[in-house]
Amino acid sequence: MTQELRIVPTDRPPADGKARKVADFRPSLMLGEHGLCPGCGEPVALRILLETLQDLGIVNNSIGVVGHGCYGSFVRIMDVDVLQCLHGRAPSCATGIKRMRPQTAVFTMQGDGDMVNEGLQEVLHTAARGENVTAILLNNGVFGDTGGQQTATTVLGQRTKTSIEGRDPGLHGHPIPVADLVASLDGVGYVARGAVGTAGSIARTKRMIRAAFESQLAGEGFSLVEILTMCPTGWFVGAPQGPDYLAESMEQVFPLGDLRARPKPSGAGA
Amino acid sequence: MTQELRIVPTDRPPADGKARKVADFRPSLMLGEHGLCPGCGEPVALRILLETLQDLGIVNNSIGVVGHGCYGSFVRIMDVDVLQCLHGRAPSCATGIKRMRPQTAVFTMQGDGDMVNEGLQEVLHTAARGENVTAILLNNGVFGDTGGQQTATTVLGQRTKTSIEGRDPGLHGHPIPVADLVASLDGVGYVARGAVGTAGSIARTKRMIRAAFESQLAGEGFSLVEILTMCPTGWFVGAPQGPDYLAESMEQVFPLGDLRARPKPSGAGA
Amino acid sequence: MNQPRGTVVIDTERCKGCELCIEACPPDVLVMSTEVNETGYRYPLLQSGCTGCTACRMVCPDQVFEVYRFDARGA
Amino acid sequence: MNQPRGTVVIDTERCKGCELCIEACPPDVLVMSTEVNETGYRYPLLQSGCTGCTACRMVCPDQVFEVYRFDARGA
Amino acid sequence: MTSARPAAPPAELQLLLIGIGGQGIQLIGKTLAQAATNTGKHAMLAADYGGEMRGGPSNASVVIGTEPLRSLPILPSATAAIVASHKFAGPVPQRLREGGLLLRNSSVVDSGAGREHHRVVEVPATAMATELGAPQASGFILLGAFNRLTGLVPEAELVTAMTALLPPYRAQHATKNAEALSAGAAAVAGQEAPR
Amino acid sequence: MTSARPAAPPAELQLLLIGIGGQGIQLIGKTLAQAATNTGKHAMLAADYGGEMRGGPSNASVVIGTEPLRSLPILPSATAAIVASHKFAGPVPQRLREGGLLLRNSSVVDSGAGREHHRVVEVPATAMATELGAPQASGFILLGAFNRLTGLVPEAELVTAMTALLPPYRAQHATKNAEALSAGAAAVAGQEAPR
Amino acid sequence: MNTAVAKPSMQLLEGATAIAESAILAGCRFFAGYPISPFTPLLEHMSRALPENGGVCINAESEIEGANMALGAGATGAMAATGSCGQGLALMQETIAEAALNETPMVVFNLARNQQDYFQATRGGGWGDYRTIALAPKDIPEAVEHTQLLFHLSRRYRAPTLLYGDPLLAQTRVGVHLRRIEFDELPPQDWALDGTGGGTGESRQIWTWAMGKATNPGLGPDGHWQQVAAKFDRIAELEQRSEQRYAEDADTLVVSFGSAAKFIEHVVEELRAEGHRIGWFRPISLWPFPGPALAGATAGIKRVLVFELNAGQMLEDVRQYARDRDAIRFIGGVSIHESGLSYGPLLDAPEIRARILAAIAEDSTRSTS
Amino acid sequence: MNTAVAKPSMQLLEGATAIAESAILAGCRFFAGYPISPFTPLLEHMSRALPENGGVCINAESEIEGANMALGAGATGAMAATGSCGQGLALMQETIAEAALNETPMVVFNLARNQQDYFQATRGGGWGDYRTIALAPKDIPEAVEHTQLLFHLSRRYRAPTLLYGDPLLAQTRVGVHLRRIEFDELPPQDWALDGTGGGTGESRQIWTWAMGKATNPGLGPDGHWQQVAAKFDRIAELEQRSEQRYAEDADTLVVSFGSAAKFIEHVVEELRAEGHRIGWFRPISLWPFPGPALAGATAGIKRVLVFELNAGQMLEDVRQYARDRDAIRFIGGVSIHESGLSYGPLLDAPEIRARILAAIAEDSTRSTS
Ligand SMILES: Cc1ncc(C[n+]2csc(CCOP(=O)(O)OP(=O)(O)O)c2C)c(N)n1
Ligand SMILES: Cc1ncc(C[n+]2csc(CCOP(=O)(O)OP(=O)(O)O)c2C)c(N)n1
Ligand code: SF4
Ligand code: SF4
Ligand code: SF4
Ligand code: SF4
Ligand code: SF4
Ligand code: SF4
Ligand SMILES: [Mg+2]
Ligand SMILES: [Mg+2]
Repeated sequence: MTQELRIVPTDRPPADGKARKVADFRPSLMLGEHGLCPGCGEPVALRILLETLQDLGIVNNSIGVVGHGCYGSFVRIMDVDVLQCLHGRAPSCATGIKRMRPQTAVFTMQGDGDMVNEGLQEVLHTAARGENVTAILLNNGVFGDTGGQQTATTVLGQRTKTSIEGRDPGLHGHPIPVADLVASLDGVGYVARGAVGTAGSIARTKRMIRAAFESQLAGEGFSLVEILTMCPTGWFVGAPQGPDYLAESMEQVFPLGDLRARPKPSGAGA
Repeated sequence: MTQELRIVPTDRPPADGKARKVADFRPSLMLGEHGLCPGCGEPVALRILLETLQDLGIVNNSIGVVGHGCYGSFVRIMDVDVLQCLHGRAPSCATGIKRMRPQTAVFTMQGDGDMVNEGLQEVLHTAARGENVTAILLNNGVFGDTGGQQTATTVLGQRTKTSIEGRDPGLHGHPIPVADLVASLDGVGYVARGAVGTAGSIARTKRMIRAAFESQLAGEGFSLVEILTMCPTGWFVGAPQGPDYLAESMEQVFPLGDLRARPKPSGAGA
Repeated sequence: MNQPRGTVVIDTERCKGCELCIEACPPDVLVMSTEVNETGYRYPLLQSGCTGCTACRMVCPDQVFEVYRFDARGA
Repeated sequence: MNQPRGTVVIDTERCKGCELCIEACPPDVLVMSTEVNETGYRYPLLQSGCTGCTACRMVCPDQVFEVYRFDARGA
Repeated sequence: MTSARPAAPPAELQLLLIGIGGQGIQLIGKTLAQAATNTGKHAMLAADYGGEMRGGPSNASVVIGTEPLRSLPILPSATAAIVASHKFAGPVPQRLREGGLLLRNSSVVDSGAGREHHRVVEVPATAMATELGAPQASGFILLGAFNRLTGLVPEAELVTAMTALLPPYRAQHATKNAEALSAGAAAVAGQEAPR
Repeated sequence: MTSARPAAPPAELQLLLIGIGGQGIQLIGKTLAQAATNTGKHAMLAADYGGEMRGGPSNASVVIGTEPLRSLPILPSATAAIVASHKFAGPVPQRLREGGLLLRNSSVVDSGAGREHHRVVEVPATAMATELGAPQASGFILLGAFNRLTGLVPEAELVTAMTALLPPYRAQHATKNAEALSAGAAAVAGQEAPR
Repeated sequence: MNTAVAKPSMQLLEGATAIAESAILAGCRFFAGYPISPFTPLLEHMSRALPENGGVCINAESEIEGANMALGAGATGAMAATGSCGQGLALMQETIAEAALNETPMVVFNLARNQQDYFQATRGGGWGDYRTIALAPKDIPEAVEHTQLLFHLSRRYRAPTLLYGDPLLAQTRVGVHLRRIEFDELPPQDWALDGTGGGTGESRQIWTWAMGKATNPGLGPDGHWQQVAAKFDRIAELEQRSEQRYAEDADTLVVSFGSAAKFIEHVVEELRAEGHRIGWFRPISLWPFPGPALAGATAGIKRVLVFELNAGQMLEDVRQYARDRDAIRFIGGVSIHESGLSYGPLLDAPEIRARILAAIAEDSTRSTS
Repeated sequence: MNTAVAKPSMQLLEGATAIAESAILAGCRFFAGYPISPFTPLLEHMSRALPENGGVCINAESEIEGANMALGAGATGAMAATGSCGQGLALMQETIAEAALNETPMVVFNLARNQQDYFQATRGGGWGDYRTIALAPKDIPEAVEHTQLLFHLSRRYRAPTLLYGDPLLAQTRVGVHLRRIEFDELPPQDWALDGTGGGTGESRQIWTWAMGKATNPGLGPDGHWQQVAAKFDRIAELEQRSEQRYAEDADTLVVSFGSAAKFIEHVVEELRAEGHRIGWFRPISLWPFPGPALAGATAGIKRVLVFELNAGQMLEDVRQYARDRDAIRFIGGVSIHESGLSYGPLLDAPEIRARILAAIAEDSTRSTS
């Protein structure tokens, strides 16, 4: 370590009057601490989602629908109207909400277990139905909440508690690129895949979330942002190794970027 | 009509000793009459499926899993070991069967309502799992059995009992090309889309079914043949108009052909 | 083509009158009856000129046709 | 770079010691403490040279950082 | 086993409609019930579908009265029956009360359906419909006849109800059906029950 | 409210383990129960997870006896307790029987946990573990001490059990954990209960 | 198309249509369902009539999706409903339980194929201590009334409620008068999600575990589920509904529900007219089961005959409450149409009459021997 | 890894592991499940141990898929199983009912979070007249035994069977002896699908509606469902299991099941030792409920206390059978851990003891007043 450098005090804001605060600890929509593991990527995704609601000025005109996974506990710290729904069912619940509240921005927050295992049908049907809602997928390739078992997005070779020798395609099948499936459907306004492994990917992912909500506000149909998130606990790696593992395993199988761009302004509309 | 031509007696086989029978009324695996509507395409699909089992010599080494739809009643006339399963669940049941009977050819028979509505998740998961079974989809774009309501494959503009003014993407969403979704997944050996509107397409579709079973027998993973079938009753058209309607509406949205060819012999294997 | 190349047996009682065979017959030698069968459906009648191509049997949903070919003759 | 362009406030009690911030800091001015906080985790310490880029705050899952910039100076 | 002595003799017409799928039994039942309703009567139409398949039995019961109805949706007994096909006409003889009107499609119904103590009227409905060039309309021939025999509703009400009930893609059948109603009525002219 | 007079005084060791997630409470409980089983005793380990989250309470109960066990998986009372953290140690004073052994991690546990009528032993487990260079091993320090105090199993059995229980990706902790067991035992040498 | 504007005169409507129109009159603005016989016509009618009345009907791609759409719609405070027959309701059990436990109002229509879903309706196969107010109308006019009552009760108690119908209710056409029924005022829906709570520090949350927000903790599962259970205890007291006739002076009392009860009523009238000392009792609410009323009605009764078209499900509730358990005889049974889609031959007045007379005769023989 | 080779000595096993190993000893060769607490360790262990024992364990992508995979495997005659906790079982209700009605053997493990799934276990939310043999072991050794018994019964009766466990059974580790239990011989499985029937004219068919083949018609739904109902009536007579103690000379009898019964046993022993005239009764089979045994045990009892960790579900069965209904007092209740995943504070010997003593005291006051 660079122990030779001087340690700067960081227990309070700088006294220097010229200091300008450029970033709060957290957005004001985040009400308190979460209980997730060290190095978990999900709280980062939550933060950029909530910041986006603030940036777009839709804070008090949004309803979230949150599934079951470690992120499920976020309903306690999101200062947004929220329905905590059944495992896998967020897109259907969001449908019911949006149809009754068409002027409100409606989004889901689901994990890979929630969306790609239990609720694969729900997200695909909702997308094809062109439901004008935004889905946020936190994909860490495992059921984090139940202790790290294989999901439908676990990459080949990955060890999980139910693929203890590594995911073997002959026994356990292949991962499903849900965002690509969604992107291929009519009824869809915007689909992208981001990650929260590095500051750069976080910034890019935040723009994707913004584009998804803008797509919804423009009535373009279903939008989805898949976010690859670290789960050091479920991956059996140290927290500091999370981002590298993410880049080397998941990003190889699930490349980042826009999978379905928003329609050109001229062609926009429901 | 060409009434001037002579009517030939057709109530018994020709007495002429040189006459060679080139086609029986039905394959011997078909045990009796079905009760389906005039002009229905499903019995034709059943026939070529059963003929394929005979052609491949796997008649007494096959298990079928049949879903719920008009074709459901085929379990009474198929001389094959059959599980009539719950609506939408055929791929999962087939999985359990195949894993316990890996040497047996296992196939499903499902409608669009069964596979693309109720059981979309099942077929996609089973495909990605690389389950070595063959799925036969009878796609007529409606729930025939319940009287002609809109399914997830109903083409835009089509009138059904639940889209009485025609399927409107704004209200009812877009059709889902399930075979394309399946074809895009790893774990899949063969995917094709055929139809039973004309003698030519029937012959081609029969070759597709054969290829699918050959793929299964070669252990290449999941195989799917989607077959577009006429449902004059559910389409509110006359039986004679069925094939034209099929070609003009469904085939435009669901083009026929191989969607995922079998791996080249060199690259074959589980 | 004065000697038939093929013929069919038509199990008229099974027919449901959908007319798919009429359209499918390449030499266009099938016509619908004016009579109806027991169940009330009109059914196909064969006119001369059948080639034994099996197209009718291929498309018929109700297994009404059995097809024969006269091998010694023609093409 | 003798005058800092930015600085951070570190809420060490919230830190869970994941070290993501360490890796993320472009000028590499964060180091982990040897001490642990109340919950038993080591936490980051800032060395001089912070640019106020907010990268640490961006990657931190536990909202440990508040970031300041000294506008009058530098770049 | 029969409900020999009901609490009060019904002032309700209880009609059994017996046929096979494709004969339009449900539609003529609806037409009659709708026409009765339109004329201020109380009506009930209880369908008994044999699943979703064609060619199976298609039965229905129509009850019509001037007071709120008391009849069950599955009639233990009936005051009248229309038998359009002999194929599934089994229960009719048992269920039809003594003296009840039995209207038979004599083109297809064998003489087994119906007993001496019923008032039997025959109409060759299938043949008449074919003659009319509307084979699908044999049911309306029977309905026209039945209505004339019983004087239930003005014939025009049947036409109105039938026309309204046809789905758009069958609207072209309305004229022939109306003709069938009239033809049926004409076929039994003079056989009306004394009222 | 307490089960004042049990049917028969238990010949069973009933141990409460109290800590917070991340301290390895479950692992030391398993180690003890497994070691007891390996030496032919009857053992039970009842875990009480506070959901799936870290930083919450992590408690466990271990029961060990020479006969088939009669204790409930949720102990109404216990004969001994190990308190690794004060954060959720609430139930201990009520549940621990009079004269019961209370082993406290004096590095973090405040003096509130435990009463006069308990036999209290203190070990600065967190500090000792940090000193050993194995902050994760404080639980094993306590376990080593507890085992020495009670003479339950040979120390080597604890090492064997612990080593077998580590998942592959934590195998590297085995040596330090073993050292911690010894250090804990050494820390209470001479305080063994009279047997 | 029949729309929801109240019409003074009688309309001939299929039961399913009448129920749909009644739902719209009650204020139903969201419906999602999946075809299944004999529920399909309700869905079909909703798909036409709801949009004409400012509502939304979705062709849900499956029952589970439909139920969850209805739950979502209900969570916004809209009057929402779904339905199927018992087979499809089996798939909705998790969702119905969830709605009960997170207190989302919605109405579930079970237009069933027979009476074999009694356990499903009264106990459910969901999870947790939940109940569903389940009404079983005996005919279409009552179904029309129950429909509106169920929307009302669903809102009043913030709980899913259920109509248990059958093919006779769904497919029979009868003349009905449609009108909106007025009920007591409902509690305010301050819990409904409308999106405006965000950023206020008091944003709303609907959550089965009711843990609340960090700044505003909820009861948590223990407290919340106890409270929900207490609510259902309250409903159990307040919402029992039943009907009976001739119990006062009867030797024989026949207990039945739904369409079967209509047949029993008919046969009992016949037998009364013939001089039999017989009466009937009908639970209208299957849950809460009108136990005290049944206990009262069975006091002094010699034989309590239970008639239902299943293997004996309500029978278990009768056993809980009939004054003298030993007096109970089961005269119902499994009886299915050969199509599998409707009742079999047992639902027929002559057959029922015969079973009642046989039960009476058997008893008399026994008591004289 | 613990494999299924019978080991003579005692192994310290987590309950879920012990159950999994016992299943393998019973011959289970197919398992499909989806993680959920506290069922997850059963799945995890199966995923390792089944392949080592020539079986297949699939990480089913959802509960519905898992249940249907098990049904498919069961249809081939293999011993197959699935499981979850009550929440996940809610999703399987349609499938469990289907297996019951099409007579496919399979075992369902409900490693539940609490006792709130009693109705689900005993009535189910499926459709049709079906039942599920449901055993509720009181501890892990009994669960190990029940597991094998359930596979046996499932085969014997061609019906799904259910183990109703809880977090204490799933997550506690105890020393257990694993061994294969031998049962009576089973009937031949001539119904099982093996693919060889094709082309014989006698190909096999598994179908809830049992309509058979055109050349070989089946009973159809009416006949078949009546037959299945009759089978369940038979099972109801033959497979009741219960246990009781001190009922002969007790004033007070406590009825409870599963883990709760283990606590009751403990507390009753204490109270007996203190001179109370108290006993206990435990239904081991929740369905068939051991009604006659309970009727016998409650003869002459002054108070029948029902203790269960729910709002009163088994209570309804006790009400059906206890000799004197008015003697019944409910002393259980909803009690959930703050995590929502396990029992709350009510499942604790001192608390139970207090409730029993309070119920006795209240009654005595009442009877003297
Ligand atoms: C119907 C149902 N099945 C299973 C569960 C258990 N469960 C809760 S969270 C979870 C895992 C979710 O995984 P994922 O969505 O990937 O979220 P993560 O924890 O990885 O963030 C599961 C299986 C449940 N709550 N409901
Ligand atoms: C869970 C469930 N929901 C609904 C049904 C009712 N159902 C039976 S067949 C059918 C339609 C099937 O449509 P499809 O699979 O397209 O077959 P088709 O009749 O068009 O050939 C439906 C919805 C059912 N049997 N089970
Ligand atoms: S288990 Fe994985 S997803 Fe869950 S909190 Fe821990 S790191 Fe995050
Ligand atoms: S409804 Fe359609 S699919 Fe069904 S039998 Fe008739 S034509 Fe065929
Ligand atoms: S066999 Fe060919 S030519 Fe002969 S009738 Fe049939 S379609 Fe026509
Ligand atoms: S295709 Fe078959 S059923 Fe149709 S008209 Fe021709 S012979 Fe008849
Ligand atoms: S703001 Fe940038 S430079 Fe400063 S500590 Fe954070 S990451 Fe490093
Ligand atoms: S990223 Fe946050 S939680 Fe992780 S070590 Fe840095 S400050 Fe601590
Ligand atoms: Mg995940
Ligand atoms: Mg279809």
